[in-house]
Amino acid sequence: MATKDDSKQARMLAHEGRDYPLNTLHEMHDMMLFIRRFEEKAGQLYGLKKIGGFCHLCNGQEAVCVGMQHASRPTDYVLTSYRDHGHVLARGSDPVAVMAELLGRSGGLVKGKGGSMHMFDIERNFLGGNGIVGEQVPIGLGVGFSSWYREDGRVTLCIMGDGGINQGGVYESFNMAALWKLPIVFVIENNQYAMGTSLDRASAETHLFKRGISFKIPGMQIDGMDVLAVEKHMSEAIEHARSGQGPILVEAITYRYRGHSMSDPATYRTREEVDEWRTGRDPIARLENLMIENGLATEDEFKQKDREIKKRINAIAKEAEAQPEPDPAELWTDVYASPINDAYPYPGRVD
Amino acid sequence: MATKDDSKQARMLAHEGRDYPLNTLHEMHDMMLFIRRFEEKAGQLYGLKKIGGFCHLCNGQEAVCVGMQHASRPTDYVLTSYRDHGHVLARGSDPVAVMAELLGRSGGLVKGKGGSMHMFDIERNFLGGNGIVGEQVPIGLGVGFSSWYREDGRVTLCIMGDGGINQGGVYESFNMAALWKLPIVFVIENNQYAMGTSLDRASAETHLFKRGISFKIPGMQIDGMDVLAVEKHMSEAIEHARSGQGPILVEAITYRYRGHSMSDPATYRTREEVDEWRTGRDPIARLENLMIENGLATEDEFKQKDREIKKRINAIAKEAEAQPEPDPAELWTDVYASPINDAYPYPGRVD
Amino acid sequence: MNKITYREALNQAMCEEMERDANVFLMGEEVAEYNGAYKVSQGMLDRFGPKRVIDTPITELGFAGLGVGAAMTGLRPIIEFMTWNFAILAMDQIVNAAAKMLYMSGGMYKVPMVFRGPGGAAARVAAQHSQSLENWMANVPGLKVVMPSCAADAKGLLKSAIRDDDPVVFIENEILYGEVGDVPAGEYTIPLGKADIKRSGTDITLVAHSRMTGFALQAAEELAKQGISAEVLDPRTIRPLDERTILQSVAKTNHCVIIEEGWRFAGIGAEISARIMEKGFDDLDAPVLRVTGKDVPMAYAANLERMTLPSVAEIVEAARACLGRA
Amino acid sequence: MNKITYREALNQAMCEEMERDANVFLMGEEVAEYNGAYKVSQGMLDRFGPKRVIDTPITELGFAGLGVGAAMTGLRPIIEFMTWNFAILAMDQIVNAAAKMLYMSGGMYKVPMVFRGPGGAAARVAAQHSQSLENWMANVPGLKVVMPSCAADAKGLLKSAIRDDDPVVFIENEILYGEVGDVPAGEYTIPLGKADIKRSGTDITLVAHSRMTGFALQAAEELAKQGISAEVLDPRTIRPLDERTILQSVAKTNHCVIIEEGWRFAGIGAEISARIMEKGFDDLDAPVLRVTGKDVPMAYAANLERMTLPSVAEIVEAARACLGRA
Ligand SMILES: Cc1ncc(C[n+]2csc(CCOP(=O)(O)OP(=O)(O)O)c2C)c(N)n1
Ligand SMILES: Cc1ncc(C[n+]2csc(CCOP(=O)(O)OP(=O)(O)O)c2C)c(N)n1
Ligand SMILES: [Mg+2]
Ligand SMILES: [Mg+2]
Repeated sequence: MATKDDSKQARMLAHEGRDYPLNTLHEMHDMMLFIRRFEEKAGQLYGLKKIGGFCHLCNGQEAVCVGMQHASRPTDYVLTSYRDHGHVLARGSDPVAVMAELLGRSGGLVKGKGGSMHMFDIERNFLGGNGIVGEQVPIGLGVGFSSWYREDGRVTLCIMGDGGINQGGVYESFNMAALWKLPIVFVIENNQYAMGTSLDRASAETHLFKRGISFKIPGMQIDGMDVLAVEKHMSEAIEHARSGQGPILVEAITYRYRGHSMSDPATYRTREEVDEWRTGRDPIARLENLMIENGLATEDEFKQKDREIKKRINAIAKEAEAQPEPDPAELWTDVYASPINDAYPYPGRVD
Repeated sequence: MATKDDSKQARMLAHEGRDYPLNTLHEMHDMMLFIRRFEEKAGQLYGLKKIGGFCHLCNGQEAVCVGMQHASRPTDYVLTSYRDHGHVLARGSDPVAVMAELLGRSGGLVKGKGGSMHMFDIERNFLGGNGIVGEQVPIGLGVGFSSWYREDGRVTLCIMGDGGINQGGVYESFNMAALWKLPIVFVIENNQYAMGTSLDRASAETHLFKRGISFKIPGMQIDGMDVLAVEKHMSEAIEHARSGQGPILVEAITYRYRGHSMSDPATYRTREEVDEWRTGRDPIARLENLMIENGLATEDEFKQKDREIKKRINAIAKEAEAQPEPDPAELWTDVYASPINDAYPYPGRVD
Repeated sequence: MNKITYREALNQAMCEEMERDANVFLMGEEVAEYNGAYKVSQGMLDRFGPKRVIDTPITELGFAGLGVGAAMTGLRPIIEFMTWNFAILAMDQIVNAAAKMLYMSGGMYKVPMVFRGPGGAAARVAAQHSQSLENWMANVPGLKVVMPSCAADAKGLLKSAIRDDDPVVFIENEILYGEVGDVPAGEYTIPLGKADIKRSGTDITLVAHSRMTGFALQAAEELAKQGISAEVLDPRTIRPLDERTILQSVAKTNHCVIIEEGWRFAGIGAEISARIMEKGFDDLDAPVLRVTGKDVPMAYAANLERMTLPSVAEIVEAARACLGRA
Repeated sequence: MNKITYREALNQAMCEEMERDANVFLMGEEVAEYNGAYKVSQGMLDRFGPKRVIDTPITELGFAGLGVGAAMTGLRPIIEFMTWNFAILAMDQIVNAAAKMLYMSGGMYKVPMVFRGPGGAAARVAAQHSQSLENWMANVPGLKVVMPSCAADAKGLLKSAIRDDDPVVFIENEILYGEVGDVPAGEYTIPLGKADIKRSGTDITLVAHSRMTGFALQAAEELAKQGISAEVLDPRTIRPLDERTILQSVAKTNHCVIIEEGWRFAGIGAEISARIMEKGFDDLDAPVLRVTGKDVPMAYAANLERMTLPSVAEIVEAARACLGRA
């Protein structure tokens, strides 16, 4: 399957009609593994009560985050829900800043003001990090509208969950996006549960890629546990949107290994079900096996990498933890674009 | 086509596989004509500034109102938007009370508190008269839920416009109705315009009966200018819902002859277009012609009827106009189910 | 008296009312199989079955409207919002439909239902999950607004709310869910619209609802140490507001501080202050002061979050300022 | 000075700003081909073309959110709600997204946009079409709230709102659309956050915004005949509120009545009264009174509608009561 050639640049994997240079495969792998270890660290720090509030990990869903980013351009826009660590890391944001944000530190990606659910990175065209289920969809509509208005050739990747897909605002957005042919790829991360509610208990139509049919939005279902499939089909979808054909809906079938948030024991799923996905379809193991089978890497190499990544993650956590809390003066900044005198701020009591 | 038999009871019209007794045909005809003349009167009274606010007439859409009611049972529930005169009259509400409501009089259907947009009749299971576009759809979902909960065998007819169909709450409702198989017929009165916006300028998918596909709701498109077609297909749809198969979506193609509301000159449509519907497809003329062609009635009979109906309408308007305005004490009633002492009412100023 | 949590008190109220009236049902996200996101409906699916305890898709506008339609046709829905923050999506059904229906229909269609769930800030959940909406809701004629501060009130008030023939906005508090309180053993209800004096005092009146009642009680404790006798008054029902009890207390103490977790501008404190202005002006020895949440969105960082919420120290300080002892 | 209507003033403001900045666009129901449900955008489609003046489907939540996303990526949307009543469906985008975005993103994402349209009651449009939402909106940090009472203010304030880098809630009044006023001839803006004394007086301060400013001016006329000199103060911007100008006026007159069309409970009047309580208590010779819309949904019948709204007579009466001359 792979072209075995020893010169480094030339080593390629031909997979389902696409050629992947070895370094691309490694990049994808390393980012997935990095996200996995990052999330595990976040889970630990939550257990130690260093991270608070709601913290939603994406273990198991790494292929969606990474495949999608590899298919997109840095100038494209991305926005998602509160389950945002993987996406923002895949997008290339500074992991120290992401970790510091989780810890509520001054060097956090958004100064410690947003926390786990509200990652933003304007330099990477990452627009959150939205805590209200489905809210990012009308916003994403507007981001796509911007590109249409300016004709800037960018595509918006607007990500939602299998629970979020039911929100009414999604269909208002589908209709407008289709009507005006806006360059948007709507992505459903179908991890089959919305908190404790399995897909079939919340959705009359469980083939979620069909949810755009009533609005003339074409849909495709893809294997969200296969980073190469995600990369490939997201490339097609992005190309569709970029070419002016209007929006498209991609349903990526995936699975979250952990509970919905750190406080969820996830007793609504069987051990077997989780194991089936975790050991049977894990996106990282899958890519590793493919690379090993094709003689592009060895198990040892991957083990070595994992050790390095874990080390890096520990260093990142340490660096982030060493940061102070935000300056108390930050309480009053960023409420308005420029401070308002006289009438604002109200100190919350009378002096 | 018709079975010509002189004994009155036996006179029937066989039409597209259904038999209509002559008196049923006359009932349908008379109600359509009554609604037409009622709306014209309302338009006049609006012009005289005796009716105020927003007043939405349904001229041209009478077949939808009447056919639907003939297909339903008195125990079934009906709710619609602000364009409600025709529906509430077809439902059998007292026309004097409806006219008094338009005039803001004490004997109005809802005591003069609601006006044109807010007709309610609890005895006829008519639940409004809702002024927020699309709002009746989630409410209708709940009405259908009630029947499911009590297993009372009733069906809910939940009516919306071609503009209202785009509201997000509609799809939230579609999903729940389909998921729980609630006995609801969702009806779209597709009169092809939402105020000044033609269907194709607001909807990516203009075949509105397909708007339920993404939620597994079957749909059908019917000729809303043919009262017999409406009666027939609504009977099928209601039967579908009543039999426990879940919701169904009916798109009735129709046309409003007048502007959106009394203040709309409707310059966004060509004279030709209006004429094509008005003279070419008028539902009243169509039924009259059918009956005449089949020897079931004569033109003179219809002319005579029209004179009588106009007389009745004049008498109704007179009777309604003779009523006083609501008692000023009504200002403070119906805010809560039982009056609240001490804390309420606030008179809006301090005594 | 039994010692139970605020959460259990709410659960008991719902269970008792569902036993009593077959028309009452509970619907919301994760209320059934998950036993409630915050476990308020623990065990209710098992007890009442899937027809009366119903999980919904994440569609707040839709199922709030479902409640309105069900209530109009004779059922008595309890609609749970996982939190009130999400109810912003359902405002149209609450305000334009539920609240106005009886009036708009000339008295024909009652809407006997409860919209309930936790409001205000929980811990470290940041801007979109930390909003107080009681002032918006209390602004609207046709709605009643109830906010219990302890287990006993939670149970008695929720039972009354479920029996009430009007739409009731019932705002709980997530941080209080785990608080244990004494609850009367037998069946009881607490009428809507009655304030409760949680602590008697003579020097100053502290008016506070929901979680802030506890803060006010702590502040009163502290003030007592400083020789100041504070009366702590919990309106319990925000609308209709028991202004008589508030005015009586102020007539006695001649000083008042109002505490609320939510934002200051046109908040509950503003209303109460304006009423005291109108009807208790001559009783005042000093201006009524407000201690409120800071006028900023809620931040995630622990220190900023702490600063955003009213503190016991701020209440004490305001009380002293009001009494001229700052 | 030119004599133009409030409607034309708004139209001019939008046209001038769209000429000035290619990133400004107008979107809403019927704004383009129909020239606006209330003709505020008359001629704008012809002038700016279909890319900058855009009709939407009836999906308030969706296109409000569209505005937020567009603003975050550098455009300056003007989102028209056909009326603010329908904006209740879009509250989540206004409050949870637009208002909180800058804070939540640690200052990264500004949301420079205007949400505009008519608010309050028009004529005979009943309960669901007659709601005042300025108190809900002014409650929310991150939003600015502007409500012009005359043509000149409408133009100058809307231009400032469009140039502002924060989300501005701009609430017009349908009944004022046709009112003619003097508007400066050249280009001008009026800063947000500055109140305006519409009439000077010495005995009592009447604070009123939007349509009620006109009512207050009529009341002042009437009071003048009765020998009472009333100052009429229009905050113009509700948030940030120019409390300094209000306090200065009250310091002079020692009496104040606040008028608002909306409901009383936790309204704008409550906030202003509470602030005068806190910061102007010693200036008061009598309690501040509020004249507000009656605490009921709006009825359709002409007589009930009239009774529901504040009247000039009620303002006069309240002013006399405040002055002890009732
Ligand atoms: C409007 C709204 N309703 C409810 C919630 C609470 N909530 C947070 S996440 C979630 C489940 C979402 O599931 P899904 O869309 O499948 O995304 P996933 O968590 O699986 O990534 C719910 C109900 C919320 N944040 N916003
Ligand atoms: C939520 C909301 N947005 C806007 C309006 C203003 N409005 C009233 S009717 C209407 C058009 C509705 O068109 P359609 O649904 O096709 O019904 P039709 O009037 O044709 O019967 C609009 C935009 C409203 N009442 N509610
Ligand atoms: Mg999911
Ligand atoms: Mg229509």
